[in-house]
Amino acid sequence: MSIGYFPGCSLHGLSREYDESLKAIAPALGLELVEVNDWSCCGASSAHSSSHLLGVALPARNLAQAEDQGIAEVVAPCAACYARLAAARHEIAGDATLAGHINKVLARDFRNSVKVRSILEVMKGALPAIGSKVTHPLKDLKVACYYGCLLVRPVEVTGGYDDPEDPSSMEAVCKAAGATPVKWNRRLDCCGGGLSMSRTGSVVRLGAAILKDAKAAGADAIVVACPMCHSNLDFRQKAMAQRGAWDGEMPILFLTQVVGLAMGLDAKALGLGRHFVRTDSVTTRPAPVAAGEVG
Amino acid sequence: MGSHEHSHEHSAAQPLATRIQHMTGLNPLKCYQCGKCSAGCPMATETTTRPHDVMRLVARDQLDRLTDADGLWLCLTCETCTSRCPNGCDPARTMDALREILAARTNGKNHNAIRAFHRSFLTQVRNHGRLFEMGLIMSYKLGGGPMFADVTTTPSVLARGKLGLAPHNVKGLEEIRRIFEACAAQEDGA
Amino acid sequence: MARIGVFVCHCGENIGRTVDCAKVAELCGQVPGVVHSVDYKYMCSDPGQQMVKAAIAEKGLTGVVVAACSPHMHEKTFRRATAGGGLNPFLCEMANVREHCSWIHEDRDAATVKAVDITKTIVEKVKRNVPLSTIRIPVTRRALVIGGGIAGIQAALDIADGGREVILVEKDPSIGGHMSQLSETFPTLDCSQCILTPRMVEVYQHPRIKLYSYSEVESVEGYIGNFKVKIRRKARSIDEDKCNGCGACTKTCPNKKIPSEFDCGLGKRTAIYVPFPQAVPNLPTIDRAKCLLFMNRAKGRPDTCKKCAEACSKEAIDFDQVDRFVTEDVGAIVVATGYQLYTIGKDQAKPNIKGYGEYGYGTIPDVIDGLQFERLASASGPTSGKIQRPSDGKEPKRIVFLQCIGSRDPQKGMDYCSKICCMYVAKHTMLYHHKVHDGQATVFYMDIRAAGKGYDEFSRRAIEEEGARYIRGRVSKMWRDGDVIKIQGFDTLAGEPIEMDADMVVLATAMRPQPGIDSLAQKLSVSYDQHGFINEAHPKLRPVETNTAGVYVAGACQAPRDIPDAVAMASATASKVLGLFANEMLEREPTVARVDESSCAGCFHCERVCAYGAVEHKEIKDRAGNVLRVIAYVNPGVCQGCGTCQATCPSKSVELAGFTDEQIWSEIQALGV
Amino acid sequence: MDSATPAAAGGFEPRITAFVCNWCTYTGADLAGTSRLQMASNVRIIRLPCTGRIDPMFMIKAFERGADGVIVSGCHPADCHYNAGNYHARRRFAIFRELIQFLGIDTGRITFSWVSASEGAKWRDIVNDTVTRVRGLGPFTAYRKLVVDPATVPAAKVTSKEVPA
Ligand SMILES: Cc1cc2nc3c(=O)[nH]c(=O)nc-3n(C[C@H](O)[C@H](O)[C@H](O)COP(=O)(O)OP(=O)(O)OC[C@H]3O[C@@H](n4cnc5c(N)ncnc54)[C@H](O)[C@@H]3O)c2cc1C
Ligand SMILES: Cc1cc2nc3c(=O)[nH]c(=O)nc-3n(C[C@H](O)[C@H](O)[C@H](O)COP(=O)(O)OP(=O)(O)OC[C@H]3O[C@@H](n4cnc5c(N)ncnc54)[C@H](O)[C@@H]3O)c2cc1C
Ligand code: SF4
Ligand code: SF4
Ligand code: SF4
Ligand code: SF4
Ligand code: SF4
Ligand code: SF4
Ligand code: SF4
Ligand code: SF4
Repeated sequence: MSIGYFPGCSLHGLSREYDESLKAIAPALGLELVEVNDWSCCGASSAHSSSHLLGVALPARNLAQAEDQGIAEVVAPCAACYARLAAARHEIAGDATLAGHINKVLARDFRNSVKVRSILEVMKGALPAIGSKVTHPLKDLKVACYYGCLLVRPVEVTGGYDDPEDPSSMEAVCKAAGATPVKWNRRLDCCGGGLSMSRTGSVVRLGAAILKDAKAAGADAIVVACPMCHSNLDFRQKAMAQRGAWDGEMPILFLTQVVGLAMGLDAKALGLGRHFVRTDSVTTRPAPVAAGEVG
Repeated sequence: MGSHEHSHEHSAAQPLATRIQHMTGLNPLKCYQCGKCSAGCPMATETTTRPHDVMRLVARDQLDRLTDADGLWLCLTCETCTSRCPNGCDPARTMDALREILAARTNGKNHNAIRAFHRSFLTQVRNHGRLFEMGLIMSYKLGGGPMFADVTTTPSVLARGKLGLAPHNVKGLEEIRRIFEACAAQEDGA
Repeated sequence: MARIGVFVCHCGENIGRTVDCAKVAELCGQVPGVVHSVDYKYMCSDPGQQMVKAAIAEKGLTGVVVAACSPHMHEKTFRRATAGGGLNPFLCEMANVREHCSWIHEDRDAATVKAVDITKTIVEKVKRNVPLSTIRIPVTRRALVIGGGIAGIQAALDIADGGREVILVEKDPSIGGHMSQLSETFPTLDCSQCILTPRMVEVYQHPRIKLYSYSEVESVEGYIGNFKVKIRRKARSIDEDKCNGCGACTKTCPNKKIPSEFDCGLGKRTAIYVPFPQAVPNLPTIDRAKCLLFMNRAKGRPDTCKKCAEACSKEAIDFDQVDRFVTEDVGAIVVATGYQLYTIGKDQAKPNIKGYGEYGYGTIPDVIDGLQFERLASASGPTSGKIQRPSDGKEPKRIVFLQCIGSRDPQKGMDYCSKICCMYVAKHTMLYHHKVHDGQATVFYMDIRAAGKGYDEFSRRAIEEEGARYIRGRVSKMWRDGDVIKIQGFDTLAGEPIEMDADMVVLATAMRPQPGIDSLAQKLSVSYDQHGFINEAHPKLRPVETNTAGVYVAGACQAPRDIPDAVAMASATASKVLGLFANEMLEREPTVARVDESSCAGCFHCERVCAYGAVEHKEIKDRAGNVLRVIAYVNPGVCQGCGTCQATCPSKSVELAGFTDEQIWSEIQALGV
Repeated sequence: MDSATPAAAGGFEPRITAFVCNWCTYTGADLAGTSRLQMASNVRIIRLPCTGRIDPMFMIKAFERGADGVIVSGCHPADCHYNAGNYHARRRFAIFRELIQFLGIDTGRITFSWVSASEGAKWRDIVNDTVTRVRGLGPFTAYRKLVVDPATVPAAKVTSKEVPA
């Protein structure tokens, strides 16, 4: 299946391992990723905090690019980009006046025809393919699947591909990769999202609570599907430790990396070396990856 | 009757709730102050104006008091409040609308650090079409943000190949600038 | 030739101020066929009515038009006066020049012109009115009560005590409804069973009440005074005449682990069971879905168990019993099918009801609902009245109640307030504090709605004297951490977030109508609201009648109701039913449809659009008895006079008395230029 | 003419005929009266038991007799006093709409609405809105073309189509 690909700024910057790992597993999942031509920033929370119209117009430009390219649906691996693109599509579809404004602002004839999918939705659709490609099942790996805020809510925007209060798609993907999802309580709590830079204290408080809960539930690693969640939970562990809020080392894996490992892909190819918290505890497990391959 | 009007035109004489309704299509007066939004808000322990307070101040037409409301600027836009509100009030969207109304106001405390961040962010997008993270960090600091607390870690970020040093410009920059201008014109025309 | 009298009323100043009544009388007097046209200050006063009577006699009127208020106000008055004057009352109509004219316009000229128009249309109509006589239909003076909760029980007893026979149909094995599950009841805290069981027994023993338990209404035909009801008596697998209720069978049944409906899943029952000790009738029932023998039969295997039959000395067990049908003729029906609670789980019957994922969708074992708490608190319950939590049987020291779950929540449940939960939560905190002296009850609420005699005092007592801690705010999320339940809420009065640990949580879930209420309502042709509650005919003035004549409603199937409300409604329906039964014959307005037999083509479009099933098939035979044609016949007893058939009939062969095509065409004609 | 609506200072004043059901809209209009809600005086009400009784031919006839606009109003969909009469009416009117367009009547001259017994204010708004709208459309002059023999009008076809098979 060919699907439009909107990497978003983070996947080209802070979280390029997400991009790398997704591209690494895509062929095996039968996904042909067609990057949206000359895509631009979705505006993230800054745009819609400043101007509603801007918050819709920036993502709409990308949808328009995809539309011009003949792309029917687009996947945005970053949860924030996904939320912005999906919200823009949803709002334009429900509001003819807004649609008119957007067409004027973009100065092109935009039909709002491109469907927006989250990475979870796409991976859920590829479950059979994942199952058949797993060669190194992540046996005995206990994972805490972390959804954060924007992957499954609000349903009006997501279209309800998963339950907003009791989701299951990430667990299903991890199970297909042979891992064991733990039952824990903070998988829908916010990691601090956009305040990462401007208010580290909040991010430390929220992130530490998440890490502790996952640890208490016996998780060996937390699985995420969002670059922001990743940096708040991975990069910030050091700051948490400095502030005495957290004293462990919890590897944070992208869902795409989990699937890649189970397919026997090289840890380096999956960008696991780019993480701040070492992932050896996961990658050096005897079952999944042959020894010596860890970079 | 029928579909809600979506309009960016509002007169100052309009009650705030009506203004918000024009902007969001949702009636803030539906809020019955149950507090479920604030109960789940991850920032509720750090703010004094929680989502239900915001809804209350909107209903009471207290735009001035909202100017200083920390909750507006510390909101993580995590949508927890919105997805659990029994009445479909969408406090998160209401706060977006309020930030938009208040963007023009510079007086008051209103959390310059966060506004500075948003400004820097949008400047990056406007100038390059994409986020240039190094540039963001620099301009954010210059723009009034507190010293990047973890500046010591920046080299390690670079070492992991995570930050690009040179900005990457989008080809359709013209269009991006047009979007910004058109949006600004719309706001001004309001 | 028509001789119409027009009487224009001033209604004091009400009409006279904006309408020139004398002018109206004068102009209407010029209309062909009008032989008498006058105005008067108060037409409905005694002298006003006398004017009508006198004019009929003196001028030989063939029709009367009173230009005054709305026909909904005084049509009856003037039709009576017309009859008093010796003219058929249906030759009198009213022209509404008050509500539809003088009260809504200020311009005197325009209002006067309009009043003339209005009166002239009615004059033209009345010219074409024909004498009609009220319809008299016989009344079967027996009543059907559907649902054997407290509402149905009360209605049945009151009607039976009033001297009429009652058929009581209950779908479950026993009557009693939800009240039989309650422990003690607000606002007096008297024991529910103690006040209910005597009434249940009374029903059973009443010579004029016929009880069909474990039965359901299959179909309903007919109309007020003359319903024919088919009742399905579900196979109990017990011969009711032979069984003496000894209970030997239930003791031997090997399948003992079935969650008891009566105990809301907190207790267990056998496959052959009596739902609770005081059940009426006190007869066992085999739950075929759970009985080993029937489970084998369903798989095509030979009968095995039969332990119950072996234990029964009366040979009362009948594995081959089948559903039976009985038909009963009744003149009135009371619907009292009660409520169910919003389910805590994820799966809800209706798509707009979503359940609460943030509270764990009912996966935390120590989160229960109000009825489960009643069972825990009940001396006859699974824990003999000890408050123990389901997961480990421990006594919860910290119990938290969440109000308005599924109520007042348009996003996840119902937008209405369930009305009684504020009261039963207050009651639950008291029962809890009476039983767990070192425990603490906390309530998350939004408002306390305790409007009733002694109600607010009751809820205040729970707080002021019994120490329940009330926190104003909804809870956002709950999760299980070890064996405690974590609660994330907000105290909106103190303005601060709250995280709290609880050992047990009770959700005050919304009251909803019983499942299947819509199909029952359709059988009865009564309307129901978007939630499924039966609609009353008028929210203030006809609260226990429905929009179908002869069908009444009582208790929690009409809206959330507590016991006092349900009983009051039940007694009200009984008085309505007894009032109906006071006469042998029933009078009805003659606004009914009639088929022209010569032109009816027998297409039965009318039958298809009639919501009341009033259209029947009639055979036209020749002398030899051969059927020549089958045409439509409108049963005047059933027809409600909506006229839909007439607008639908392709050959204009059916006509609604009082609203014939000719009459309406002439009204339109009268408005022409 | 005696019954003509007084033209306000030479302006055109439309004549509107309203077909309303007895239980909901008629009562709602009564409530508007009891509440003294002032409204345009151009509307003349013809009371019927139910919108289900309304034959589309009535509306044609009203236009033929010089009405410039028509209002049809009954109970809300789930609220019909007769359970389903308004439902049949609705289906009938959907087809009727096509017919009137075919006859060359601007659909703007016809208002279909639901007014319950408690919606006096809604009735006032419908009256005022319709009068304003029809005033804008000007007098209806095409009615002479409409002079139809009721027997030849395809009312039968129109009505029979909506009957569920
Ligand atoms: C937790 C809780 C605590 C409460 N505490 C109190 C209290 O303290 N004081 C108080 O006043 N009220 C209390 N109530 C309210 C009380 O339960 C109701 O007011 C009362 O039971 C309503 O009676 P009912 O007869 O209308 O309905 P129900 O009790 O529901 O009875 C309806 C009966 O109809 C039967 N039925 C349903 N459908 C059909 C059908 N299609 N055909 C035949 N039979 C049918 C049912 O099986 C049932 O037997 C409480 C309610 C709850 C949930
Ligand atoms: C401000 C206000 C607004 C309201 N609005 C609403 C509303 O919008 N909707 C609603 O449903 N309800 C409303 N109500 C409530 C409504 O007025 C009452 O529910 C209703 O009038 C009660 O009727 P009743 O017959 O019981 O008593 P009453 O109306 O008080 O009638 C009692 C009658 O008994 C007579 N009487 C008294 N003593 C004797 C005696 N010893 N011998 C003979 N006759 C006697 C009195 O003269 C009186 O005529 C309102 C009430 C108030 C105060
Ligand atoms: S959850 Fe909704 S209704 Fe409740 S206080 Fe917040 S905004 Fe208001
Ligand atoms: S969106 Fe903002 S206000 Fe709402 S819960 Fe999240 S942080 Fe709080
Ligand atoms: S008949 Fe009607 S309008 Fe005339 S006085 Fe009586 S109430 Fe008033
Ligand atoms: S069926 Fe037989 S054993 Fe059971 S209660 Fe009746 S008489 Fe007793
Ligand atoms: S046959 Fe056996 S399982 Fe069935 S009811 Fe009788 S004793 Fe119980
Ligand atoms: S009665 Fe009380 S608890 Fe029940 S829905 Fe109403 S306000 Fe909520
Ligand atoms: S619709 Fe008319 S013609 Fe057809 S059966 Fe009914 S009355 Fe007869
Ligand atoms: S008037 Fe209405 S109720 Fe009577 S027969 Fe015709 S469709 Fe049925």
